[in-house]
Amino acid sequence: MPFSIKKQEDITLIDVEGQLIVGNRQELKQRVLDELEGGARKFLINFTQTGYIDSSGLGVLVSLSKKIREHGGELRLSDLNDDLKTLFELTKLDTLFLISENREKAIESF
Amino acid sequence: MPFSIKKQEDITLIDVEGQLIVGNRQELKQRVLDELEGGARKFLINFTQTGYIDSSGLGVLVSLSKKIREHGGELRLSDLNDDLKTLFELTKLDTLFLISENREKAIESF
Amino acid sequence: MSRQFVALELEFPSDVGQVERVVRLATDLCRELKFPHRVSDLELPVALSEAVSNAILRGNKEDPLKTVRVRGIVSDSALIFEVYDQGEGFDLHECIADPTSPDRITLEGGRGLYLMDQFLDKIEQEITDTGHVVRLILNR
Amino acid sequence: MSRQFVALELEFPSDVGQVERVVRLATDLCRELKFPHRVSDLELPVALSEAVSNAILRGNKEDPLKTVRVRGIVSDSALIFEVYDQGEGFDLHECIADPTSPDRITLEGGRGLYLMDQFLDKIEQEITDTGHVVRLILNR
Ligand SMILES: Nc1ncnc2c1ncn2[C@@H]1O[C@H](COP(=O)(O)OP(=O)(O)O)[C@@H](O)[C@H]1O
Ligand SMILES: Nc1ncnc2c1ncn2[C@@H]1O[C@H](COP(=O)(O)OP(=O)(O)O)[C@@H](O)[C@H]1O
Repeated sequence: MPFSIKKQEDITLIDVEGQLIVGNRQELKQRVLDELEGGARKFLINFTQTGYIDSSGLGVLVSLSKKIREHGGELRLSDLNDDLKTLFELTKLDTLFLISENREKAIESF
Repeated sequence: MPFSIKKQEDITLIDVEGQLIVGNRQELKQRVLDELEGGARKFLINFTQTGYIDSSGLGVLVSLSKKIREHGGELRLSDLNDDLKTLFELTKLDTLFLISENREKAIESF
Repeated sequence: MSRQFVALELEFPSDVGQVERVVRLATDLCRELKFPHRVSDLELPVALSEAVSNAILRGNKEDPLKTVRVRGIVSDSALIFEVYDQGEGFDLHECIADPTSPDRITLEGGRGLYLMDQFLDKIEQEITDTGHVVRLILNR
Repeated sequence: MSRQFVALELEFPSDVGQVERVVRLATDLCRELKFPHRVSDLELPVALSEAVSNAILRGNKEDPLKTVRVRGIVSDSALIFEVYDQGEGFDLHECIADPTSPDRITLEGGRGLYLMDQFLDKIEQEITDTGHVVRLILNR
Protein backbone atom coordinates (compact mmCIF):
# COMPACT_ATOMS: atom_id res chain seq x y z
CA MET A 1 0.00 0.00 0.00
CA PRO A 2 1.60 3.26 -1.07
CA PHE A 3 -0.43 5.47 1.30
CA SER A 4 -1.19 5.25 5.00
CA ILE A 5 -3.98 7.28 6.55
CA LYS A 6 -4.53 8.01 10.20
CA LYS A 7 -6.41 10.56 12.32
CA GLN A 8 -5.08 12.97 14.88
CA GLU A 9 -8.09 14.69 16.48
CA ASP A 10 -9.92 16.27 13.52
CA ILE A 11 -6.93 16.13 11.17
CA THR A 12 -6.57 13.41 8.54
CA LEU A 13 -2.85 12.55 8.15
CA ILE A 14 -1.81 10.91 4.90
CA ASP A 15 1.71 9.53 4.45
CA VAL A 16 2.82 8.98 0.89
CA GLU A 17 5.06 5.91 0.99
CA GLY A 18 7.25 6.32 -2.08
CA GLN A 19 6.76 8.33 -5.25
CA LEU A 20 3.45 10.00 -6.16
CA ILE A 21 3.06 9.21 -9.83
CA VAL A 22 0.78 8.19 -12.65
CA GLY A 23 0.66 4.58 -11.37
CA ASN A 24 -0.77 5.40 -7.93
CA ARG A 25 -2.20 8.95 -7.94
CA GLN A 26 -5.78 7.68 -8.55
CA GLU A 27 -5.58 5.69 -5.36
CA LEU A 28 -4.56 8.78 -3.38
CA LYS A 29 -7.34 10.77 -4.98
CA GLN A 30 -9.98 8.15 -4.19
CA ARG A 31 -8.90 7.68 -0.60
CA VAL A 32 -8.89 11.41 0.14
CA LEU A 33 -12.26 11.88 -1.55
CA ASP A 34 -13.66 9.01 0.55
CA GLU A 35 -12.51 10.77 3.72
CA LEU A 36 -13.96 14.07 2.50
CA GLU A 37 -17.23 12.29 1.80
CA GLY A 38 -17.07 10.85 5.34
CA GLY A 39 -16.90 14.36 6.80
CA ALA A 40 -13.16 15.03 7.17
CA ARG A 41 -12.15 18.64 6.46
CA LYS A 42 -8.55 19.09 7.58
CA PHE A 43 -6.02 17.15 5.50
CA LEU A 44 -2.25 16.90 5.83
CA ILE A 45 -0.28 15.03 3.18
CA ASN A 46 3.25 14.20 4.33
CA PHE A 47 6.08 13.52 1.87
CA THR A 48 8.91 12.35 4.14
CA GLN A 49 9.31 9.16 2.13
CA THR A 50 8.81 10.67 -1.33
CA GLY A 51 11.70 11.24 -3.74
CA TYR A 52 9.82 12.79 -6.63
CA ILE A 53 6.31 13.58 -7.86
CA ASP A 54 5.37 13.56 -11.54
CA SER A 55 3.01 15.98 -13.29
CA SER A 56 0.04 13.69 -12.81
CA GLY A 57 0.79 13.53 -9.07
CA LEU A 58 1.00 17.32 -8.91
CA GLY A 59 -2.27 17.46 -10.85
CA VAL A 60 -4.04 15.25 -8.33
CA LEU A 61 -2.85 17.48 -5.49
CA VAL A 62 -4.22 20.52 -7.33
CA SER A 63 -7.61 18.95 -7.92
CA LEU A 64 -7.85 17.58 -4.35
CA SER A 65 -7.03 21.00 -2.95
CA LYS A 66 -9.84 22.51 -5.04
CA LYS A 67 -12.36 19.81 -3.98
CA ILE A 68 -11.42 20.15 -0.31
CA ARG A 69 -11.75 23.94 -0.44
CA GLU A 70 -15.18 23.62 -2.11
CA HIS A 71 -16.26 21.64 0.96
CA GLY A 72 -14.94 24.33 3.29
CA GLY A 73 -11.88 22.25 4.19
CA GLU A 74 -8.15 22.78 4.10
CA LEU A 75 -5.23 20.84 2.58
CA ARG A 76 -1.67 21.22 3.85
CA LEU A 77 1.54 19.56 2.65
CA SER A 78 4.64 18.86 4.71
CA ASP A 79 8.19 17.51 4.59
CA LEU A 80 9.10 18.29 0.99
CA ASN A 81 12.73 17.44 0.23
CA ASP A 82 14.79 19.89 -1.85
CA ASP A 83 13.87 18.17 -5.11
CA LEU A 84 10.17 18.41 -4.32
CA LYS A 85 10.58 22.06 -3.36
CA THR A 86 12.19 22.67 -6.75
CA LEU A 87 9.21 20.99 -8.45
CA PHE A 88 6.71 23.15 -6.58
CA GLU A 89 8.70 26.30 -7.33
CA LEU A 90 9.08 25.56 -11.05
CA THR A 91 5.35 24.97 -11.37
CA LYS A 92 4.55 27.87 -8.99
CA LEU A 93 2.44 25.42 -7.00
CA ASP A 94 4.26 26.70 -3.91
CA THR A 95 1.94 29.73 -4.26
CA LEU A 96 -1.17 27.54 -4.37
CA PHE A 97 -0.47 25.20 -1.45
CA LEU A 98 0.08 25.70 2.26
CA ILE A 99 3.42 23.99 2.78
CA SER A 100 4.98 23.34 6.22
CA GLU A 101 8.51 22.29 7.10
CA ASN A 102 7.33 19.24 8.99
CA ARG A 103 4.28 17.47 10.32
CA GLU A 104 4.32 19.14 13.76
CA LYS A 105 4.39 22.65 12.30
CA ALA A 106 1.66 21.71 9.84
CA ILE A 107 -0.60 20.39 12.59
CA GLU A 108 -0.08 23.52 14.71
CA SER A 109 -1.04 25.81 11.86
CA PHE A 110 -4.44 24.31 11.03
CA MET B 1 42.84 0.17 -0.72
CA PRO B 2 41.17 -3.19 -1.29
CA PHE B 3 43.30 -5.06 1.31
CA SER B 4 44.18 -4.35 4.91
CA ILE B 5 47.03 -6.16 6.63
CA LYS B 6 47.71 -6.41 10.33
CA LYS B 7 49.67 -8.64 12.67
CA GLN B 8 48.42 -10.69 15.61
CA GLU B 9 51.51 -12.19 17.30
CA ASP B 10 53.25 -14.15 14.53
CA ILE B 11 50.17 -14.32 12.29
CA THR B 12 49.71 -11.98 9.33
CA LEU B 13 45.99 -11.18 8.96
CA ILE B 14 44.83 -9.99 5.55
CA ASP B 15 41.29 -8.68 5.05
CA VAL B 16 40.05 -8.62 1.48
CA GLU B 17 37.80 -5.55 1.24
CA GLY B 18 35.52 -6.38 -1.68
CA GLN B 19 35.90 -8.79 -4.55
CA LEU B 20 39.18 -10.57 -5.34
CA ILE B 21 39.45 -10.27 -9.09
CA VAL B 22 41.62 -9.64 -12.11
CA GLY B 23 41.79 -5.90 -11.31
CA ASN B 24 43.33 -6.26 -7.84
CA ARG B 25 44.77 -9.77 -7.44
CA GLN B 26 48.32 -8.61 -8.35
CA GLU B 27 48.22 -6.20 -5.43
CA LEU B 28 47.27 -9.00 -3.03
CA LYS B 29 50.02 -11.19 -4.43
CA GLN B 30 52.66 -8.50 -4.11
CA ARG B 31 51.70 -7.55 -0.57
CA VAL B 32 51.72 -11.14 0.67
CA LEU B 33 55.05 -11.84 -1.06
CA ASP B 34 56.51 -8.72 0.58
CA GLU B 35 55.47 -10.02 3.99
CA LEU B 36 56.90 -13.47 3.19
CA GLU B 37 60.14 -11.80 2.14
CA GLY B 38 60.09 -9.88 5.44
CA GLY B 39 60.00 -13.14 7.39
CA ALA B 40 56.26 -13.76 7.96
CA ARG B 41 55.27 -17.44 7.78
CA LYS B 42 51.69 -17.74 9.08
CA PHE B 43 49.07 -16.10 6.86
CA LEU B 44 45.33 -15.81 7.28
CA ILE B 45 43.25 -14.30 4.47
CA ASN B 46 39.76 -13.33 5.61
CA PHE B 47 36.85 -12.98 3.17
CA THR B 48 34.09 -11.52 5.36
CA GLN B 49 33.59 -8.62 2.95
CA THR B 50 33.98 -10.59 -0.28
CA GLY B 51 31.03 -11.47 -2.51
CA TYR B 52 32.82 -13.40 -5.23
CA ILE B 53 36.29 -14.35 -6.46
CA ASP B 54 37.10 -14.81 -10.12
CA SER B 55 39.40 -17.45 -11.61
CA SER B 56 42.39 -15.10 -11.54
CA GLY B 57 41.76 -14.45 -7.84
CA LEU B 58 41.56 -18.19 -7.16
CA GLY B 59 44.77 -18.59 -9.18
CA VAL B 60 46.60 -16.06 -7.04
CA LEU B 61 45.53 -17.89 -3.89
CA VAL B 62 46.83 -21.16 -5.35
CA SER B 63 50.21 -19.67 -6.25
CA LEU B 64 50.56 -17.85 -2.92
CA SER B 65 49.79 -21.05 -1.05
CA LYS B 66 52.53 -22.83 -3.00
CA LYS B 67 55.07 -20.01 -2.40
CA ILE B 68 54.28 -19.87 1.31
CA ARG B 69 54.63 -23.64 1.67
CA GLU B 70 57.99 -23.55 -0.13
CA HIS B 71 59.19 -21.18 2.61
CA GLY B 72 57.95 -23.53 5.33
CA GLY B 73 54.92 -21.34 6.03
CA GLU B 74 51.17 -21.88 6.15
CA LEU B 75 48.20 -20.15 4.49
CA ARG B 76 44.69 -20.35 5.91
CA LEU B 77 41.44 -18.86 4.61
CA SER B 78 38.41 -17.89 6.67
CA ASP B 79 34.85 -16.57 6.47
CA LEU B 80 33.82 -17.83 3.04
CA ASN B 81 30.15 -17.09 2.29
CA ASP B 82 28.04 -19.78 0.62
CA ASP B 83 28.84 -18.52 -2.88
CA LEU B 84 32.56 -18.64 -2.18
CA LYS B 85 32.20 -22.14 -0.73
CA THR B 86 30.47 -23.19 -3.95
CA LEU B 87 33.40 -21.76 -5.95
CA PHE B 88 35.96 -23.65 -3.88
CA GLU B 89 33.96 -26.86 -4.15
CA LEU B 90 33.44 -26.63 -7.92
CA THR B 91 37.16 -26.09 -8.45
CA LYS B 92 38.07 -28.65 -5.72
CA LEU B 93 40.23 -25.97 -4.15
CA ASP B 94 38.52 -26.83 -0.85
CA THR B 95 40.82 -29.86 -0.87
CA LEU B 96 43.94 -27.70 -1.38
CA PHE B 97 43.33 -25.00 1.24
CA LEU B 98 42.92 -24.99 4.99
CA ILE B 99 39.58 -23.23 5.40
CA SER B 100 38.14 -22.14 8.76
CA GLU B 101 34.63 -20.98 9.61
CA ASN B 102 35.86 -17.69 11.03
CA ARG B 103 38.95 -15.75 12.02
CA GLU B 104 39.03 -16.96 15.63
CA LYS B 105 38.93 -20.64 14.68
CA ALA B 106 41.56 -20.03 12.01
CA ILE B 107 43.92 -18.35 14.48
CA GLU B 108 43.49 -21.17 17.02
CA SER B 109 44.35 -23.82 14.47
CA PHE B 110 47.74 -22.46 13.34
CA MET C 1 41.03 7.75 -25.47
CA SER C 2 38.86 4.94 -26.65
CA ARG C 3 35.10 5.14 -26.96
CA GLN C 4 33.18 4.42 -23.81
CA PHE C 5 29.44 4.23 -23.24
CA VAL C 6 26.65 2.52 -21.36
CA ALA C 7 23.21 1.92 -22.84
CA LEU C 8 20.00 0.59 -21.34
CA GLU C 9 17.06 -0.61 -23.40
CA LEU C 10 13.62 -1.62 -22.20
CA GLU C 11 10.40 -2.72 -23.83
CA PHE C 12 7.18 -3.08 -21.89
CA PRO C 13 3.38 -3.10 -22.24
CA SER C 14 1.28 0.11 -22.36
CA ASP C 15 0.38 0.06 -18.68
CA VAL C 16 1.01 3.01 -16.34
CA GLY C 17 1.90 0.49 -13.61
CA GLN C 18 5.20 0.01 -15.52
CA VAL C 19 6.39 3.61 -15.20
CA GLU C 20 7.92 3.42 -11.75
CA ARG C 21 9.97 0.28 -12.49
CA VAL C 22 11.28 1.72 -15.76
CA VAL C 23 12.25 4.99 -14.11
CA ARG C 24 13.94 3.13 -11.26
CA LEU C 25 16.09 1.05 -13.64
CA ALA C 26 17.20 4.25 -15.39
CA THR C 27 17.91 6.24 -12.23
CA ASP C 28 19.77 3.35 -10.59
CA LEU C 29 22.05 3.27 -13.61
CA CYS C 30 22.64 7.04 -13.32
CA ARG C 31 23.48 6.73 -9.66
CA GLU C 32 25.83 3.84 -10.40
CA LEU C 33 27.50 6.00 -13.06
CA LYS C 34 27.95 8.78 -10.51
CA PHE C 35 25.75 11.43 -12.08
CA PRO C 36 25.03 14.42 -9.83
CA HIS C 37 22.20 13.89 -7.36
CA ARG C 38 20.04 16.49 -9.11
CA VAL C 39 20.16 14.52 -12.37
CA SER C 40 19.63 11.03 -10.96
CA ASP C 41 17.03 11.97 -8.34
CA LEU C 42 15.05 14.79 -9.95
CA GLU C 43 15.70 15.77 -13.55
CA LEU C 44 15.93 12.31 -15.11
CA PRO C 45 13.18 10.58 -13.10
CA VAL C 46 10.67 13.39 -13.65
CA ALA C 47 11.47 13.98 -17.34
CA LEU C 48 11.55 10.27 -18.11
CA SER C 49 8.37 9.46 -16.24
CA GLU C 50 6.57 12.26 -18.12
CA ALA C 51 7.77 10.95 -21.47
CA VAL C 52 6.93 7.33 -20.62
CA SER C 53 3.50 8.22 -19.23
CA ASN C 54 2.72 10.22 -22.35
CA ALA C 55 3.90 7.33 -24.54
CA ILE C 56 1.59 4.93 -22.70
CA LEU C 57 -1.44 7.24 -22.32
CA ARG C 58 -1.23 9.57 -25.35
CA GLY C 59 0.89 7.73 -27.90
CA ASN C 60 -0.35 4.17 -27.39
CA LYS C 61 -3.68 5.15 -25.75
CA GLU C 62 -3.14 2.25 -23.30
CA ASP C 63 -3.68 -0.26 -26.12
CA PRO C 64 -2.53 -3.59 -24.61
CA LEU C 65 -1.28 -4.73 -28.00
CA LYS C 66 1.11 -1.79 -28.24
CA THR C 67 4.42 -1.57 -26.40
CA VAL C 68 6.68 1.28 -25.34
CA ARG C 69 10.43 1.09 -25.83
CA VAL C 70 13.00 3.14 -23.93
CA ARG C 71 16.64 3.38 -24.91
CA GLY C 72 19.09 5.26 -22.69
CA ILE C 73 22.64 6.04 -23.71
CA VAL C 74 25.21 7.44 -21.32
CA SER C 75 28.41 8.71 -22.86
CA ASP C 76 31.18 10.94 -21.54
CA SER C 77 29.36 14.00 -22.86
CA ALA C 78 25.64 13.38 -22.44
CA LEU C 79 22.76 11.36 -21.11
CA ILE C 80 20.21 10.56 -23.81
CA PHE C 81 16.93 8.71 -23.31
CA GLU C 82 14.73 7.86 -26.28
CA VAL C 83 11.09 6.91 -25.66
CA TYR C 84 9.30 5.16 -28.54
CA ASP C 85 5.55 4.84 -28.76
CA GLN C 86 3.38 3.40 -31.56
CA GLY C 87 1.21 6.50 -31.94
CA GLU C 88 0.98 9.16 -34.62
CA GLY C 89 3.18 11.70 -32.87
CA PHE C 90 2.49 15.35 -32.11
CA ASP C 91 4.27 18.68 -32.08
CA LEU C 92 5.79 18.92 -28.66
CA HIS C 93 6.73 22.58 -28.77
CA GLU C 94 3.21 23.50 -29.91
CA CYS C 95 1.70 21.55 -27.02
CA ILE C 96 3.74 23.16 -24.24
CA ALA C 97 1.64 25.84 -22.56
CA ASP C 98 2.91 27.67 -19.47
CA PRO C 99 1.16 25.91 -16.57
CA THR C 100 2.14 28.69 -14.13
CA SER C 101 -0.12 31.29 -15.74
CA PRO C 102 -3.09 32.32 -13.55
CA ASP C 103 -5.67 30.70 -15.85
CA ARG C 104 -3.80 27.37 -15.96
CA ILE C 105 -2.30 26.96 -12.51
CA THR C 106 -5.48 25.39 -11.10
CA LEU C 107 -5.84 22.86 -13.92
CA GLU C 108 -5.14 19.20 -13.16
CA GLY C 109 -3.25 18.46 -16.38
CA GLY C 110 -0.75 20.09 -18.68
CA ARG C 111 2.48 20.14 -16.62
CA GLY C 112 4.28 17.15 -18.19
CA LEU C 113 5.91 18.67 -21.26
CA TYR C 114 6.65 21.85 -19.31
CA LEU C 115 8.63 19.92 -16.67
CA MET C 116 10.49 17.98 -19.37
CA ASP C 117 11.37 21.27 -21.03
CA GLN C 118 12.54 22.78 -17.72
CA PHE C 119 14.75 19.84 -16.75
CA LEU C 120 16.28 18.85 -20.08
CA ASP C 121 18.96 20.58 -22.13
CA LYS C 122 17.30 19.55 -25.37
CA ILE C 123 14.26 17.63 -26.60
CA GLU C 124 14.07 16.12 -30.08
CA GLN C 125 11.25 14.25 -31.80
CA GLU C 126 10.95 12.00 -34.80
CA ILE C 127 8.11 10.24 -36.59
CA THR C 128 9.20 6.79 -37.75
CA ASP C 129 7.58 3.96 -39.73
CA THR C 130 6.40 2.36 -36.53
CA GLY C 131 5.50 5.39 -34.47
CA HIS C 132 6.94 8.35 -32.64
CA VAL C 133 10.09 8.86 -30.64
CA VAL C 134 10.99 11.63 -28.21
CA ARG C 135 14.67 12.08 -27.33
CA LEU C 136 15.53 13.55 -23.92
CA ILE C 137 19.02 15.06 -23.75
CA LEU C 138 20.94 16.10 -20.64
CA ASN C 139 24.49 17.39 -21.17
CA ARG C 140 27.04 16.12 -18.69
CA MET D 1 0.97 -10.87 -23.58
CA SER D 2 3.08 -8.21 -25.16
CA ARG D 3 6.83 -8.46 -25.59
CA GLN D 4 8.87 -7.34 -22.63
CA PHE D 5 12.62 -7.10 -22.20
CA VAL D 6 15.47 -5.15 -20.65
CA ALA D 7 18.86 -4.76 -22.32
CA LEU D 8 22.11 -3.26 -21.11
CA GLU D 9 24.98 -2.35 -23.41
CA LEU D 10 28.46 -1.19 -22.46
CA GLU D 11 31.61 -0.32 -24.34
CA PHE D 12 34.90 0.29 -22.54
CA PRO D 13 38.67 0.26 -23.03
CA SER D 14 40.78 -2.93 -22.78
CA ASP D 15 41.80 -2.40 -19.17
CA VAL D 16 41.26 -4.99 -16.43
CA GLY D 17 40.45 -2.15 -14.05
CA GLN D 18 37.10 -1.92 -15.88
CA VAL D 19 35.92 -5.45 -15.06
CA GLU D 20 34.50 -4.80 -11.61
CA ARG D 21 32.43 -1.79 -12.70
CA VAL D 22 31.01 -3.65 -15.70
CA VAL D 23 30.10 -6.66 -13.61
CA ARG D 24 28.50 -4.44 -10.97
CA LEU D 25 26.28 -2.70 -13.53
CA ALA D 26 25.12 -6.09 -14.81
CA THR D 27 24.52 -7.65 -11.40
CA ASP D 28 22.70 -4.56 -10.09
CA LEU D 29 20.33 -4.89 -13.02
CA CYS D 30 19.75 -8.58 -12.22
CA ARG D 31 19.03 -7.79 -8.60
CA GLU D 32 16.65 -5.02 -9.64
CA LEU D 33 14.90 -7.52 -11.94
CA LYS D 34 14.55 -9.93 -9.01
CA PHE D 35 16.70 -12.76 -10.30
CA PRO D 36 17.50 -15.42 -7.69
CA HIS D 37 20.42 -14.59 -5.41
CA ARG D 38 22.52 -17.40 -6.87
CA VAL D 39 22.27 -15.87 -10.35
CA SER D 40 22.85 -12.22 -9.43
CA ASP D 41 25.54 -12.80 -6.80
CA LEU D 42 27.47 -15.81 -8.08
CA GLU D 43 26.70 -17.26 -11.50
CA LEU D 44 26.41 -14.05 -13.49
CA PRO D 45 29.23 -12.06 -11.81
CA VAL D 46 31.72 -14.92 -12.08
CA ALA D 47 30.80 -16.01 -15.62
CA LEU D 48 30.69 -12.43 -16.89
CA SER D 49 33.94 -11.37 -15.24
CA GLU D 50 35.68 -14.40 -16.79
CA ALA D 51 34.34 -13.56 -20.24
CA VAL D 52 35.20 -9.84 -19.91
CA SER D 53 38.70 -10.54 -18.52
CA ASN D 54 39.37 -12.95 -21.38
CA ALA D 55 38.11 -10.37 -23.89
CA ILE D 56 40.49 -7.75 -22.47
CA LEU D 57 43.53 -10.00 -21.88
CA ARG D 58 43.21 -12.71 -24.55
CA GLY D 59 41.00 -11.23 -27.26
CA ASN D 60 42.26 -7.63 -27.28
CA LYS D 61 45.62 -8.39 -25.63
CA GLU D 62 45.17 -5.20 -23.58
CA ASP D 63 45.60 -3.07 -26.72
CA PRO D 64 44.51 0.43 -25.64
CA LEU D 65 43.12 1.10 -29.11
CA LYS D 66 40.75 -1.85 -28.87
CA THR D 67 37.51 -1.81 -26.90
CA VAL D 68 35.29 -4.48 -25.40
CA ARG D 69 31.52 -4.37 -25.80
CA VAL D 70 29.03 -6.14 -23.56
CA ARG D 71 25.35 -6.51 -24.38
CA GLY D 72 23.00 -8.07 -21.86
CA ILE D 73 19.41 -8.97 -22.65
CA VAL D 74 16.92 -10.04 -20.02
CA SER D 75 13.66 -11.50 -21.26
CA ASP D 76 10.96 -13.54 -19.59
CA SER D 77 12.73 -16.74 -20.55
CA ALA D 78 16.46 -16.08 -20.31
CA LEU D 79 19.39 -13.91 -19.36
CA ILE D 80 21.84 -13.47 -22.22
CA PHE D 81 25.14 -11.59 -22.08
CA GLU D 82 27.24 -11.13 -25.20
CA VAL D 83 30.89 -10.11 -24.83
CA TYR D 84 32.58 -8.76 -27.97
CA ASP D 85 36.34 -8.47 -28.36
CA GLN D 86 38.41 -7.42 -31.39
CA GLY D 87 40.56 -10.55 -31.40
CA GLU D 88 40.71 -13.56 -33.71
CA GLY D 89 38.57 -15.81 -31.57
CA PHE D 90 39.31 -19.33 -30.35
CA ASP D 91 37.56 -22.62 -29.84
CA LEU D 92 36.15 -22.40 -26.34
CA HIS D 93 35.21 -26.04 -25.95
CA GLU D 94 38.69 -27.11 -27.06
CA CYS D 95 40.30 -24.77 -24.52
CA ILE D 96 38.35 -25.99 -21.48
CA ALA D 97 40.50 -28.44 -19.53
CA ASP D 98 39.34 -29.85 -16.19
CA PRO D 99 41.18 -27.72 -13.59
CA THR D 100 40.28 -30.15 -10.78
CA SER D 101 42.50 -32.96 -12.12
CA PRO D 102 45.56 -33.70 -9.91
CA ASP D 103 48.05 -32.37 -12.48
CA ARG D 104 46.17 -29.09 -12.97
CA ILE D 105 44.79 -28.24 -9.55
CA THR D 106 48.00 -26.49 -8.47
CA LEU D 107 48.26 -24.36 -11.63
CA GLU D 108 47.57 -20.63 -11.32
CA GLY D 109 45.55 -20.32 -14.55
CA GLY D 110 42.98 -22.25 -16.52
CA ARG D 111 39.83 -22.02 -14.38
CA GLY D 112 37.98 -19.27 -16.27
CA LEU D 113 36.25 -21.16 -19.06
CA TYR D 114 35.59 -24.06 -16.67
CA LEU D 115 33.69 -21.80 -14.26
CA MET D 116 31.74 -20.24 -17.14
CA ASP D 117 30.82 -23.72 -18.31
CA GLN D 118 29.76 -24.77 -14.79
CA PHE D 119 27.59 -21.73 -14.16
CA LEU D 120 25.92 -21.20 -17.54
CA ASP D 121 23.18 -23.17 -19.24
CA LYS D 122 24.73 -22.59 -22.66
CA ILE D 123 27.73 -20.85 -24.21
CA GLU D 124 27.81 -19.80 -27.87
CA GLN D 125 30.56 -18.19 -29.92
CA GLU D 126 30.75 -16.36 -33.20
CA ILE D 127 33.52 -14.88 -35.30
CA THR D 128 32.39 -11.61 -36.88
CA ASP D 129 33.94 -9.08 -39.27
CA THR D 130 35.22 -7.05 -36.35
CA GLY D 131 36.20 -9.78 -33.93
CA HIS D 132 34.84 -12.47 -31.68
CA VAL D 133 31.74 -12.70 -29.53
CA VAL D 134 30.92 -15.12 -26.74
CA ARG D 135 27.28 -15.47 -25.68
CA LEU D 136 26.53 -16.46 -22.09
CA ILE D 137 23.06 -17.92 -21.61
CA LEU D 138 21.24 -18.56 -18.33
CA ASN D 139 17.68 -19.89 -18.57
CA ARG D 140 15.21 -18.34 -16.22
N1 LIG E 1 3.60 10.68 -26.90
C1 LIG E 1 2.58 11.51 -27.24
N2 LIG E 1 1.80 11.23 -28.32
C2 LIG E 1 0.78 12.06 -28.67
N3 LIG E 1 0.47 13.19 -28.01
C3 LIG E 1 1.20 13.53 -26.93
C4 LIG E 1 2.28 12.71 -26.49
N4 LIG E 1 2.84 13.33 -25.41
C5 LIG E 1 2.14 14.43 -25.18
N5 LIG E 1 1.14 14.58 -26.08
C6 LIG E 1 0.18 15.71 -26.17
O1 LIG E 1 0.70 16.82 -25.44
C7 LIG E 1 -0.28 17.25 -24.49
C8 LIG E 1 0.40 17.86 -23.27
O2 LIG E 1 1.07 16.86 -22.53
P1 LIG E 1 1.49 17.10 -21.02
O3 LIG E 1 2.19 18.40 -20.92
O4 LIG E 1 2.25 15.88 -20.55
O5 LIG E 1 0.15 17.24 -20.21
P2 LIG E 1 -1.06 16.21 -20.01
O6 LIG E 1 -0.55 14.86 -20.37
O7 LIG E 1 -1.36 16.36 -18.57
O8 LIG E 1 -2.15 16.71 -20.93
C9 LIG E 1 -1.10 16.02 -24.18
O9 LIG E 1 -2.37 16.36 -23.70
C10 LIG E 1 -1.16 15.36 -25.55
O10 LIG E 1 -2.15 15.95 -26.37
N1 LIG F 1 38.36 -13.99 -25.77
C1 LIG F 1 39.36 -14.86 -26.04
N2 LIG F 1 40.11 -14.73 -27.16
C2 LIG F 1 41.12 -15.60 -27.42
N3 LIG F 1 41.45 -16.64 -26.64
C3 LIG F 1 40.75 -16.84 -25.50
C4 LIG F 1 39.68 -15.97 -25.14
N4 LIG F 1 39.16 -16.41 -23.97
C5 LIG F 1 39.88 -17.48 -23.61
N5 LIG F 1 40.84 -17.76 -24.52
C6 LIG F 1 41.80 -18.89 -24.50
O1 LIG F 1 41.32 -19.89 -23.61
C7 LIG F 1 42.30 -20.18 -22.63
C8 LIG F 1 41.69 -20.65 -21.33
O2 LIG F 1 41.03 -19.53 -20.72
P1 LIG F 1 40.66 -19.59 -19.17
O3 LIG F 1 39.98 -20.86 -18.87
O4 LIG F 1 39.93 -18.32 -18.85
O5 LIG F 1 42.05 -19.64 -18.40
P2 LIG F 1 43.25 -18.59 -18.38
O6 LIG F 1 42.71 -17.29 -18.90
O7 LIG F 1 43.61 -18.54 -16.95
O8 LIG F 1 44.31 -19.20 -19.25
C9 LIG F 1 43.14 -18.94 -22.53
O9 LIG F 1 44.44 -19.22 -22.04
C10 LIG F 1 43.16 -18.46 -23.98
O10 LIG F 1 44.11 -19.15 -24.72
